[in-house]
Amino acid sequence: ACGSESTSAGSRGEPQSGGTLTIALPNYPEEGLNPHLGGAIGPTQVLRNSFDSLVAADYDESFHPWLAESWTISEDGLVYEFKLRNDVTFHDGEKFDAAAVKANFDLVIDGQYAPAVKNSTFRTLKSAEVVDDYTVRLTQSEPAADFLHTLSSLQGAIVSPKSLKSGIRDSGGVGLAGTGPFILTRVVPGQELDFEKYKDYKWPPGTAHHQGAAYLDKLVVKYAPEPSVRAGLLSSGEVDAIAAVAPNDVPLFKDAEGFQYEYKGSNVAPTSLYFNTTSGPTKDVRVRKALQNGADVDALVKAVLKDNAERAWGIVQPQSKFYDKKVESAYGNDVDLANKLLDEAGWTGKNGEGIRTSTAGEPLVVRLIATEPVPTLKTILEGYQAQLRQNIGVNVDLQFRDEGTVDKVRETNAYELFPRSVGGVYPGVVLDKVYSSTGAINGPKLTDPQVDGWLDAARYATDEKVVKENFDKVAQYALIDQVTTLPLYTDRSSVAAKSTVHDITYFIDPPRGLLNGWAYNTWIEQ
Amino acid sequence: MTAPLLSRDGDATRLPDQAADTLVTIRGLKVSFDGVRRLDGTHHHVVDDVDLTVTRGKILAVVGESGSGKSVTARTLVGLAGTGARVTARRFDMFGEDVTNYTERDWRRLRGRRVGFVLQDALTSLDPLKTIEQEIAEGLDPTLSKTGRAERVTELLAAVGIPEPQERRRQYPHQLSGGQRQRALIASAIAGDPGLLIADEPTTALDVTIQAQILELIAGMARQGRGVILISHDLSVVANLADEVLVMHEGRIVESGPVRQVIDTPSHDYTRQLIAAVPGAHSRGRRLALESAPRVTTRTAPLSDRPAVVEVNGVGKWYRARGGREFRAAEQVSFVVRPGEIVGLVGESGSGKSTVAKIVTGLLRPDAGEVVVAGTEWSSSRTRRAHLGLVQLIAQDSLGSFDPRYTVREIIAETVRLRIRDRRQRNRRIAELLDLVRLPADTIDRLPRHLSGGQRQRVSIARALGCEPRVLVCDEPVSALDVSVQAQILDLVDDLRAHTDAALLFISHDIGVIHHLADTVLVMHRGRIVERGAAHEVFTNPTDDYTRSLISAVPVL
Amino acid sequence: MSIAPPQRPAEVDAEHAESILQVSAAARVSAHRRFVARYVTEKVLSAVFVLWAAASLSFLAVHLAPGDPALMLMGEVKTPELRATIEADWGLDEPLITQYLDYFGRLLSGDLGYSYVQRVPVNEILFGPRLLNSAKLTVFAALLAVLLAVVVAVLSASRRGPGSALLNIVELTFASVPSFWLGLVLISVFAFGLGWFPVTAGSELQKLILPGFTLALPLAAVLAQVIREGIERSLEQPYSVTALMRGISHAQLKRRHALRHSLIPATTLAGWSVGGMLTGTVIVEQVFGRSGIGQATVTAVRQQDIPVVLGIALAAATIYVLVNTVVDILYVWIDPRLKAA
Amino acid sequence: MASANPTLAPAPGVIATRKVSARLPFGVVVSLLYLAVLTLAVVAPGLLATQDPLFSDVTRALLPPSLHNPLGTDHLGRDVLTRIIHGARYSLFIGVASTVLGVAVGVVLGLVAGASHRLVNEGISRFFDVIGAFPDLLFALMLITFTGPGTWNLIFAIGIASAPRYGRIVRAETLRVKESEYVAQARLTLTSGVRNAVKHILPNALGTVPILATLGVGTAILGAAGLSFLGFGPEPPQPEWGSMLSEARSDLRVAWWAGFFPGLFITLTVIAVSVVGRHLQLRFERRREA
Ligand SMILES: Nc1ncnc2c1ncn2[C@@H]1O[C@H](COP(=O)(O)OP(=O)(O)OP(=O)(O)O)[C@@H](O)[C@H]1O
Ligand SMILES: Nc1ncnc2c1ncn2[C@@H]1O[C@H](COP(=O)(O)OP(=O)(O)OP(=O)(O)O)[C@@H](O)[C@H]1O
Ligand SMILES: [Mg+2]
Ligand SMILES: [Mg+2]
Repeated sequence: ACGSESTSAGSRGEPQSGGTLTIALPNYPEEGLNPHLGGAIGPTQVLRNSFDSLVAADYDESFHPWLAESWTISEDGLVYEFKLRNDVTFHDGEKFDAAAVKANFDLVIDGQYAPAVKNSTFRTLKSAEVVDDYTVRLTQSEPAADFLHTLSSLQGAIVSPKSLKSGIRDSGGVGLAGTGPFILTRVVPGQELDFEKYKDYKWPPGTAHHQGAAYLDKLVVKYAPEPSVRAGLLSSGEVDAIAAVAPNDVPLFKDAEGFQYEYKGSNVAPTSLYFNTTSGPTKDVRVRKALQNGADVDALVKAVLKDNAERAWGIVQPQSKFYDKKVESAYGNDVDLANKLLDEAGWTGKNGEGIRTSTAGEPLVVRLIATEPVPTLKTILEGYQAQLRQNIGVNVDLQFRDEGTVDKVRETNAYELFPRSVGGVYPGVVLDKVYSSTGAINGPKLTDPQVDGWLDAARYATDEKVVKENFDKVAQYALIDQVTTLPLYTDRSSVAAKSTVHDITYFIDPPRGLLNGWAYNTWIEQ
Repeated sequence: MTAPLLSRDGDATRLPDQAADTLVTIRGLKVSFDGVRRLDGTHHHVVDDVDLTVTRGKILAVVGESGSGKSVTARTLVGLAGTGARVTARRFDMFGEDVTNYTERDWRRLRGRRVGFVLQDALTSLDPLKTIEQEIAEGLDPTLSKTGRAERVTELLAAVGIPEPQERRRQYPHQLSGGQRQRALIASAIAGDPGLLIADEPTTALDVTIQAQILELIAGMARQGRGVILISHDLSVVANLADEVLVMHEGRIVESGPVRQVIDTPSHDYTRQLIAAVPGAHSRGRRLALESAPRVTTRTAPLSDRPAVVEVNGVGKWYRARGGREFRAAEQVSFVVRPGEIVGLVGESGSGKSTVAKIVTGLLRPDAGEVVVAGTEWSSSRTRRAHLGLVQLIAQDSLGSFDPRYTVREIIAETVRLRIRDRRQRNRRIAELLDLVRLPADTIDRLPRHLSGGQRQRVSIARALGCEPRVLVCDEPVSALDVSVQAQILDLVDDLRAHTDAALLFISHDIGVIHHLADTVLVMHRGRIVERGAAHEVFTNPTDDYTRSLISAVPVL
Repeated sequence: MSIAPPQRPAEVDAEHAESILQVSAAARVSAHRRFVARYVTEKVLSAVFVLWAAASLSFLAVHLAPGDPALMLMGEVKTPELRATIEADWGLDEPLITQYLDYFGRLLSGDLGYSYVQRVPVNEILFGPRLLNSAKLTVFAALLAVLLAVVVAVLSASRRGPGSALLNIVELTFASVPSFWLGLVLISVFAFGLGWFPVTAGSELQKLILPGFTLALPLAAVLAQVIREGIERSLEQPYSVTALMRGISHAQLKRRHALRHSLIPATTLAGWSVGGMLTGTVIVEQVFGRSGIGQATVTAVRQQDIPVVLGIALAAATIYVLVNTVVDILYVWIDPRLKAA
Repeated sequence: MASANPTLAPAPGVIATRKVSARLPFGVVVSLLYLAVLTLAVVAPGLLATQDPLFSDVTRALLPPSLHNPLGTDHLGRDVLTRIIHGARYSLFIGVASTVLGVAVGVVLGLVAGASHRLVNEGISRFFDVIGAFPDLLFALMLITFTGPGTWNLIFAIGIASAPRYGRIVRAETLRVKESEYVAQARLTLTSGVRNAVKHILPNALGTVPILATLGVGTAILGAAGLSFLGFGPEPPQPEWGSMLSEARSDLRVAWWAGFFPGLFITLTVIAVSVVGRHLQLRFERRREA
């Protein structure tokens, strides 16, 4: 389902070795250069070039061997046993073995090292044991459907235990050794990362297109936060490739002579607008439904975000096997209906600015609290805001606050609308966070035992069909019956490059569609 | 600053060449400025039809009141008449060369090397950021070696009579006294050994004793065979020095000739007026300004009979100087002023005159002694406030003593208000006061900065009279004014005595002014009163050495 | 904005200095030394005071702001473990005065604290290559600005005509254009349009040129105006006319006399310029994707990384105070009259 | 360049044609006209723009300038000209409000410092030094770290950061006026120091404030634009120029108009304000020197 258009990667000629690839990315990994700590998403992903994980995920959410040759999962889903490759050496010459893996996971679940990671991504991991030199056993406290996803992510990367004992453990950087196809050789904080080919590399993931060392001799990653600057850098030939192409810059490269443009959709949950069911006007389901129908989100996403995002319809990703196509166009963009609903809900007046008022004369204002404006989200929200005002006379009070304030606002229930793309790869985890009464990011503020029931049922089901049935019920509830959610769009990661660069889609990481600039498969026509 | 365009008037006929002793020959010089025109749009000639001849070894003096065109004339001689200047002349020869077609480059060759120029503003004519040596060296041959340069500078400084020239040359202008600065300036002007020296008011800002020295220095320059043009607004300054004098008035030369002839038998009204306006021993009891109304009354009763209104008893004031040393600005100062009496206070700059004035007015609290005004202890602010308006001050810088936002009316109202509460009456009184100081009625709603210096001083006097003070302290009220304007103000002050019976403390560094006006004189030197007595007595028969040197330095007509 | 603008002595003071000048040359030299020593000491002490107060202000900002200091210091990701670490690091359970003294102890030993967001000592964020990068940029831009300003001012001073009017408009525009906008325009034209200067490729100097100009142009515009005004004012002074009377040319006059005078008002702007530079880097580094203190600032503010923000603020204040103190001391050299004050 | 005595009134019947007493320089006239139009936009934007600044039609996004949209449309299909006209209110408001805040704080503290005895004077000047030691925008950023973004916080941050600039000048002026001859003279006629302060010191010390404030508005507008660029600007959909400009910058390569015109208006406004401010300053200085 992920749209890959234009010239297909690697179609022209035999891959050639050698050369330096310079790529411009938007944001430098300010959180540091330690793969464990850098967060599940975001700029740290570029470290994928240096760090391998035990397993590799593919777009279809199937898993492939990587540092682990094979693995078994116990019946109860608690014990994972990995058979490791025995020919792997860290960049610093250390041997990769079960002890190294154990050392990594022991550290990760130690609260001191990475409390945030321990409490979220690895919350279910209980212990790691060495079975023999090349066999390691990971035990969980409760079954977690997304554990392999976790292991395949950058946070599951295996770092040389020796370098983990050095002073740069927390901040990362040159010297923190992984097993990846490239070695980080130079760091200019905030500006540039240089990688060199790891000549002895011969353990690519099962998803890779070739074997042995990477094609490129060098990979230079530069950072340019301004989209127009990035576009300029590529057009003027200063860099070979850029990522995160601004929607309006796409025509500069897509189908343009000498350039290519690629994008991949993300498998992370769609960015959605959650309606608070416990505060203000949105307590009324009719108002919520009006808010869901009052804007033509479809047109907005297409016109404004262009190739940068795809309209989202469901509460799970379209790429997911749990996605149900029938949600598409099942709701939304019915302005008449929205107006009728608001009339019914008692918002019949109009004030001087064209905003609906209650019989008591109060204007219909809904507070929308968003974090730090990401350009895409900001644009869509602004467009949504404008449409609601024009179409149905609702004043959306758009506020951008920092993460901490947003948390506080959610705690104090001082909002009606809350946009978020909830992190997590496995849909169950995401839905839990959003809709369960104990969910960490329960934007709609639901406390419906019925919903909790469906979510539990999905969690403990082993049969995928049962899981899907329950997900569908939640979807029906959230989108149609109780109208707690308006899915907006799914992010796409985009890259553009000179046409001499081949296989640039691998800069985008499956299955999340995250940008990581993974250059193992990439080669340059000499 | 572009080089002035010099063009010769059409019908000019060249005079036969004069002797080689003639340095400058100018006939029919006219200067006007682009930005300044008459109301009918024609050029206003700031310098109009001036003839001028400078001879080697002779001093030519140019006198005239402020704005008469003296400086412009002088500056035309070096091609720096000013921005937008238009210069024309029938004849303009310098050092035997016709300069009519001089380019800026030609002029530059002339400046410094053939004509040395000492500018009017002595205190600010040396670059404060350069040492004396750097300044003087600018006029020297640039190829001179460093030591050669230093030697030459030392020589020059010694030649103009600066002590310790070896040391001084490395100092900055602010480290020199006014007189020394003026000398250094002259040294820099003669550095290129010019044949002609032009000194534009070289002594205006200086004390009489120093003035005398500088004038002597300039006379020496002429004796060495240079031609000298000496510009001054004060006839008495040039009287004993110059060979020839030109009197300028509104851009024209109204009289010229050998200096004694002009002073003794002036032929032009303006010259007569100028001479009459010079205050001094000869003018006591006379009007200075010829057009002033005749004296109102003459004093009759002997002053010493009347009780003093101001008693200053052993007053002292000390400041903390640099390095924590104590500096005594005034010490053991005692005197009295009686109603209707004018007490003159003279002394050189820094002798403590203003300090005394401030203490008497109560603006400064003395560190020792006391001031009693009309029986009230005046140094305490409480008693002073109870008798507001008893003492008034006329400052030297009248503009600075006016709130810049106030009109003449508001300024005068400040004091009048103390005596008259009713608004209508007050306005009438203000009009009266304006009339008294002979200010046109239409000045009443103007801002002082739009008035001339003399008019401002009148406003200041009117304000002081507004509350009918019993004591009037005048701190150098005329030192910034032209002689003719000064004459009017002095006449006015003289009238006050008759009109108001106020006690006057009149401060000036100009002995002539004090001699002309005061009944009693106090001579101050380094914070102390070194001599006192009836004015005529003190000035004709000084007992103190300092007083004597002061008086001998005063130029007389 | 300079710290305590130096007092200009009134002209008259010099006259009264006469009696003091009668002392021997040796005494004069030592008096001069003593004056300079006292002046410098005064300036340094006042700088130290300002820095102390600035540091205290930062401390107060954390402790007096509403809310829990530990929560504030954490950044966006808040966990109990982190809280415990912070409480231990900052000694938050101890009395405020102890904390304050500790804080100062750490500052004095050069420790600006720890960034719980980036998990590195603040020092490492500030004083690594970032500082070097920013220093390169600002020093380059400062030199460029001064050079441009002086050349433009000297060449254009006391000239009237269409050229000077145009120049005035150009200067005003540079001084009034938002700097990020200027940066983007410069990039579009010179990097992408004409291809003269690369943004990220090329030698270090090449990379400096565009951001350097972005930072320098607005500053140069203001400086040029101030210097020109100073020159023109100085050209009207009697000493300038006197100098002309010695036969020097106008060009020499401007160079030898007027320029130095114009530096006096221009150096007063040094503080302002430093401030402008420091904030300019925040924006310019963002536009050009240069790493540096400015970029670190924006990131830290976004991430609510208070220790880093405070560290940067303190560092900026220190630089600012240092530069201003140096400038104040330089005044003695530029303007000898100060010694008479 | 003559050392002509400046206090000299010209001879009777002579006028100085070069003195620009009554006539305003051309630049000032143009600036004032521009500011007048801007004021109109602030007071009655509806008179200048007939469209709705918030009306968005995404199908008409990023259209180049045309008859219907003289300055083109932005990324949400809103009319750029209309938004600029309506945005004048926000941009000027931010500029003026933060200046007013800075001036108010600066003037009060500066006056108190100038009028007080040594200790208070020293204390307040040091306070200015300390606040002034943090560069303006950095100090504003620091405040924003604590207060969060938003229009009011922006105004607060910029205002407080600029306060020392005004405070220092007011303090110096107060000291100067306090030492002036006319204040001394007034002591001879006024019954109390308070009266003197009210009648002479205050009005003269504050003479430069309106000028400083005028110049400060430009600086504040630029500061706000900078903060908008960094993402700490006012909240959408306010058509504030700084945020319009910074929003449009990613479209720079395909739709220059969406950002160029807001940028142009910021620049023009800052120029106009500083031209007027400098003219006032010049007149003030000339008056003081005369
Ligand atoms: N550059 C100039 N532009 C316009 N007018 C000028 C210029 N220089 C001098 N003037 C005018 O020319 C007249 C004569 O000036 P000048 O300086 O020669 O007077 P002065 O006799 O030297 O007076 P003072 O005794 O005050 O020095 C004055 O009215 C003055 O205003
Ligand atoms: N506030 C002060 N602090 C320190 N010294 C001062 C102060 N005021 C005056 N002096 C010194 O006291 C001395 C006397 O000053 P004063 O103003 O009374 O002199 P003056 O006779 O009026 O001189 P002038 O003729 O120049 O006006 C001078 O040496 C001056 O430097
Ligand atoms: Mg003159
Ligand atoms: Mg005096």
